[in-house]
Amino acid sequence: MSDAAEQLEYRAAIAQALAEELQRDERVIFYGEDVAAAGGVFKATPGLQERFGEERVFDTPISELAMCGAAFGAAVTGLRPVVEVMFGDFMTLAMDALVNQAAKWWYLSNERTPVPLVIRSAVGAGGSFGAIHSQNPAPWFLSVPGLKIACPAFPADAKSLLKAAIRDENPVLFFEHKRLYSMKGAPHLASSEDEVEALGSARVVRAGRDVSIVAIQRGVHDALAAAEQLAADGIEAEVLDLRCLRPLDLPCVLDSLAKTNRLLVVDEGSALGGWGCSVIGAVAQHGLEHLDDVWLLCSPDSPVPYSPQLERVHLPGGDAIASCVRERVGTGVPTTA
Amino acid sequence: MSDAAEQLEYRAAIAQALAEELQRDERVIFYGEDVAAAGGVFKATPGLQERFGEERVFDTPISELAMCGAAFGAAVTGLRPVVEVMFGDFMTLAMDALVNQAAKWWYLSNERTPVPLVIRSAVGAGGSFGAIHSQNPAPWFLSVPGLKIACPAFPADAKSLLKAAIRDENPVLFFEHKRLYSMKGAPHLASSEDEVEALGSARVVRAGRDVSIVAIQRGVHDALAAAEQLAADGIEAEVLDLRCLRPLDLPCVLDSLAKTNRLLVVDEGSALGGWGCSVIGAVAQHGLEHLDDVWLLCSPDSPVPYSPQLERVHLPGGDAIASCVRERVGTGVPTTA
Amino acid sequence: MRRAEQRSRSGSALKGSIRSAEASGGEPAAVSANGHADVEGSIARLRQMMLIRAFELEIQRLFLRGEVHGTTHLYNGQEAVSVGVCAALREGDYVAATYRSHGAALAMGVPTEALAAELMGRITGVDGGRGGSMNVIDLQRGLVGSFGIVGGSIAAATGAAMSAKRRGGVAVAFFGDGATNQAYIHECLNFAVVRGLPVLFVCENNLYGEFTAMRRVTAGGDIAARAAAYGLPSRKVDGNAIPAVLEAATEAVAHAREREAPAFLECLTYRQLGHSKSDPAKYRPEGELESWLARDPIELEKARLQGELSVSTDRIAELQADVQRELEEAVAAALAAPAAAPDNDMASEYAA
Amino acid sequence: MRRAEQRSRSGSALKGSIRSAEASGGEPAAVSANGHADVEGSIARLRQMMLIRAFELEIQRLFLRGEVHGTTHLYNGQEAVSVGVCAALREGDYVAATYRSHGAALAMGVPTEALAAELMGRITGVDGGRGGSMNVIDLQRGLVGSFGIVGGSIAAATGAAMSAKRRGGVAVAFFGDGATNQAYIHECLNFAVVRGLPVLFVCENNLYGEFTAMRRVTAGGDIAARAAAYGLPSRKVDGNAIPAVLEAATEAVAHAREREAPAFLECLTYRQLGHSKSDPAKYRPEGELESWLARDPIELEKARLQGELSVSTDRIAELQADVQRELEEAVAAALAAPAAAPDNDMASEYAA
Ligand SMILES: Cc1ncc(C[n+]2csc(CCOP(=O)(O)OP(=O)(O)O)c2C)c(N)n1
Ligand SMILES: Cc1ncc(C[n+]2csc(CCOP(=O)(O)OP(=O)(O)O)c2C)c(N)n1
Ligand SMILES: [Mg+2]
Ligand SMILES: [Mg+2]
Repeated sequence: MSDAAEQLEYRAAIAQALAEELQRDERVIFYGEDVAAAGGVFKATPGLQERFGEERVFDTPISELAMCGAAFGAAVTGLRPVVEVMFGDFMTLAMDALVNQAAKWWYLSNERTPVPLVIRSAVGAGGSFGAIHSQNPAPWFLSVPGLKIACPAFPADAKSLLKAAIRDENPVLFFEHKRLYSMKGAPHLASSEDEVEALGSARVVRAGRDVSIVAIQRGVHDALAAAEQLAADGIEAEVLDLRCLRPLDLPCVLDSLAKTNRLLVVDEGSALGGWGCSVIGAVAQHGLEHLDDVWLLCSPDSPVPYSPQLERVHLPGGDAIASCVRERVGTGVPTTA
Repeated sequence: MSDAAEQLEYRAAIAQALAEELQRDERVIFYGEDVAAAGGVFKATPGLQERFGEERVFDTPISELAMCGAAFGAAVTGLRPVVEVMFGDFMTLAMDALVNQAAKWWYLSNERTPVPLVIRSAVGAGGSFGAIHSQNPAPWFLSVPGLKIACPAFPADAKSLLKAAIRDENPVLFFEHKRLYSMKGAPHLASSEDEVEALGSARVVRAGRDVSIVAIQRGVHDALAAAEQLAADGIEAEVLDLRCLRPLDLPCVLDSLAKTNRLLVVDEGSALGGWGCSVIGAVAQHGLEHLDDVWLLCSPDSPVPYSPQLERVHLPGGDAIASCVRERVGTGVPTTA
Repeated sequence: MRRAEQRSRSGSALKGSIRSAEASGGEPAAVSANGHADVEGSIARLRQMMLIRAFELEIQRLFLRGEVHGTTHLYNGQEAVSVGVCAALREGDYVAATYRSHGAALAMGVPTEALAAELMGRITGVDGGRGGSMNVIDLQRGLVGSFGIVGGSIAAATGAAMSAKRRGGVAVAFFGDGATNQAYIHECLNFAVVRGLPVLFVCENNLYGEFTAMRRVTAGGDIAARAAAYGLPSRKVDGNAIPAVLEAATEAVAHAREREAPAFLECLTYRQLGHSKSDPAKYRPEGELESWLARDPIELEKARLQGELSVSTDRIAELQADVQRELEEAVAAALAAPAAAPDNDMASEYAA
Repeated sequence: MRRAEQRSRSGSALKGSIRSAEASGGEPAAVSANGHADVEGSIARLRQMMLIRAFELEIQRLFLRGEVHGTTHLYNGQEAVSVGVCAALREGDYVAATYRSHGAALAMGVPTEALAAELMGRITGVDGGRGGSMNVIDLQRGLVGSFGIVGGSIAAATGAAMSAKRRGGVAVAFFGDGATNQAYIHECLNFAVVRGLPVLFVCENNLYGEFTAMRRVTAGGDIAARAAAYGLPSRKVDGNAIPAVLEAATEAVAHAREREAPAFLECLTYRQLGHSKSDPAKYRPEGELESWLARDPIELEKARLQGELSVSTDRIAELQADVQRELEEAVAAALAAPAAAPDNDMASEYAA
């Protein structure tokens, strides 16, 4: 890792990716509620309007459906819109444009009309924003063919995956976790500065032999923290950052499992129908022979509570990860392969 | 089974359930687009407006968001609204009211305010209605705590589960498969005419020892047809009708698996993030020891095609079920328990 | 290969898109530059309306013969709207239509054969048989798509106008009276005004949304007035009189193109058939259909051409025969084409 | 038990809901039946506004002290709207509010302590600490809820009006200028008119939606006029003058109740602070804040009471002291209460 001076903040990674792609391609436009003049409520997009002008970077009325529906219309006619839907919870209002239009046109046009658009949205819990400002909308969209879903955990990935999303010919939902905006990290993980990660590849962020922990976004950092604790107990956890949920990099997960034979998925959402449950379902179908044990650490079946005390217990964190691994794997017991 | 004269048509089951509950409870109201004067585009609700008056049964403007949002507001203040959203595909437009309001209020009100509402919707493919009139919206909602999702496969269940849904204190999404409306069957499966099935219990519709086939809606009938074929080959398939997706009757599935050790899930939707994938994920977490084999028969990763030739191949049907079971289980080979 | 064969756009000067830049090479106008009535243009537009009508009647027959599937929403009686509006457009402009879109598709130049083949699920269909009647898409000809979701066309056109604006183009959204009570129209009218987008919102008020009379579900009752409150030019025109539609559309399109701003047009018309193939439309008050049939847009225009513009009866009969020939050839070719088949349909989920 | 203790509604005659049926036992009126000014009612409403203001200032302090979490959207400057409107309501009527809802909650009678405790995540919070500032719900007091989704309050009130209609009640939706560009308002205005629902749509036009000036994103620029196009009574009032708000709301509520039909009220007001706790509101033009502070609704009403209604300075000072006492007691009690804790939070997913 590079020293502090070179560190990239997650929100700056977003801004850089947008700036570079706006610069690179005239067809890219960016809009949303309070993203332009104010630079976004999470301060992830300052200065873009000044730099690229108000025809290409602009503030909109509070009209999520029109914003995303218009993005679809713009995308099929030659622009490459990037839209910010301020909180992931508000994606409910734009769902029709994304599911019934954006995701369908490539197929329905007999593969003649690509739909290059990106919807950026701040997701996830942990800041006492309450039940309607803390959800992860990924499960609502996970089953929809034609969509891609990216969910970077590191600043470098935030940048390279957002650039990849903007260059992608398909509708991409790009989910930024609120508790990551202020995180700093290495400015790139890819081999060259210019490189743009393909959407749909997971990454092993920590190697281990005893258990595979699969996570996204904030959960990756919690898993890494837990892995540190576990290492002290002699348990070597392998931590996988999926980075994208659709397409899902199942081979990467299966490779890890072939080694560890134990799978823990950490999902901030609830159990049934979540992305974590789906990943386990996919693994069971395609890697049952590798599975000695599998479990999901997730939230209880309720909305996210406001009170910080309740929310802390509601969410799976590093300690909970470490303790459930200890319980299932045993302390310092070598794996039976 | 009773003779033809006593058979209940699926669409009549819907009408009867609505009529009986409207009769039973003044607080029940029913509305939707063209449901009242015209009796619904699927002719499932004729005569209700004449019988219960236009204050309780009425046609609405084409306003799915207002319809469902108003149902929420009515439910928390004492009414028991039943709303028809004509096609499940249009649920995208109403998602906010259901996910961010209806599903949240019981918890957020500190369990003081129940939300007794039902959204009925016609779902599923198979009639060349094209990509935007053929989806099953269940996966979009499956992960949302606080919602219930019912999906009856038989006329008797359509009636008893709809009555249960209307009496339920929670928001229930009630999905009727288009290819079932004209199906006839026994008028009740429950023990007494008056009985109303609790939401959340699955049913073994055919006993078998070699493989468990889990399905919903139209898929149950396809699975039953396949089971007949398989029986001729000496394979005894157990067929489970989940009847509800949330809450999910996992114990019923695990009981069956304890016997058969092989699980096939038949899902009309696509693989990743579908309800079928989630059921497999849940089974893997809670019944890994029972699983010798598990697979999903579903649709390819594309929207539903219009052309009847393409659609026929797109959807999993009875033959595909039978042949994949033959392939995985072998012909006439006794199970290894 | 699964892609629909790219069809030639040549052939009869009258065939294909009704857009004036193609039909006559000049500016769109009901009245030509020198102030004289644009007789040839009027004839081309009449022919287009006749073709749409004949197409719909043929589709009805093909449905009964089991060659068209699912459902269809026919356009009989509304032909003057899409033909009149599309005649005001240029190459490079966009149209987004509803599930009742055969008229708009033909007016935008989707070949008759490719449209018929699509509805018959043939591999030669404009979308390879994947879309069907409710999902006809042909961006190459400016048809952003047909939208199965009521209101979907509105946002699509709003977005297409963002693209078109860069190139001096405009986008048109067609939608029904029923769609004016739904989310899309409100957010998009506001968005288009605020963003200065060259989009023409065309409401085809055919008095019904499915089986429900427009006046029963439309608060205020005046769709054009509701639109005007957003501060954009909004007009009501006789949607059965193609000269009126063309004139209003030409004005609105010019406004959109030159001012980079939206306009609204409510076209009063009538759906002569039921909502979809399964609807006998028994809910209509007695005499209503008859009074509208007496104002059939094609008959009105024929009468005008024969009267005001002195076009001969023979010329009109010729047109009808020509249309019938085109249609028969198109349908025969579509019928002869192979059904869309999974072998030819190696769908890839994503565009590369 | 996890349920919030049911609080007594007795106590000071002036405490709790501002609804007239409770405050004075009579009909809501700015002017009493005999034509004389309703001095005691005015004083009760002034007190309510003062309480809301003091509450918000205290919440700001508590936020800085780390006792209130996440974010808050304060109501300073808009007090006359919710107090004036709620004063026109009766027991059994409903209110649905936004995330900027402390004013509406207090005006509907949510106890100050229960509201403070909710914001501090205490077990004694009106929703046990589960909801927080953006999700205050108290159906027992007619508060359908606070809605974190812009526009959500509108549909909720529309639905509540379906219930209320059966019992001669009405429902009020509060929402901002920004919400008028979004789906809910359009569909619900239409729905309420078509269905004849007794709902009062109250737009609090405070000139900004977050950091964006209303005029930059609102096509046509006239919110009340946009509503009027749906064919319902629509008025604009000075939202900083509580007598004006009360008068207009009383008229609109009477219309809704008696005619079983909706009405629209645009209250012109101003958000004196930033959008939420993290917004310094630097985007406001110079002098704007000052000019609105000069029309502060509480100061205006104090002046009116002291002038027109000859209320003494002492009486007003007493009110202020009384409010301060109530608030301090409430906050002290809330602070003393235990934090919501998972032990007490055995959530069951479903209502039985
Ligand atoms: C969002 C949505 N709701 C409902 C429908 C079902 N539906 C199809 S057409 C139609 C009526 C539309 O009426 P209108 O907008 O007047 O258009 P018209 O059919 O008269 O051309 C309805 C309700 C739909 N397709 N989409
Ligand atoms: C659907 C939705 N979009 C965006 C937001 C984020 N947001 C919260 S408040 C707000 C501004 C609302 O402005 P206005 O309606 O004028 O109400 P005010 O805050 O001025 O009271 C926005 C955009 C939201 N909560 N919900
Ligand atoms: Mg219509
Ligand atoms: Mg505002």
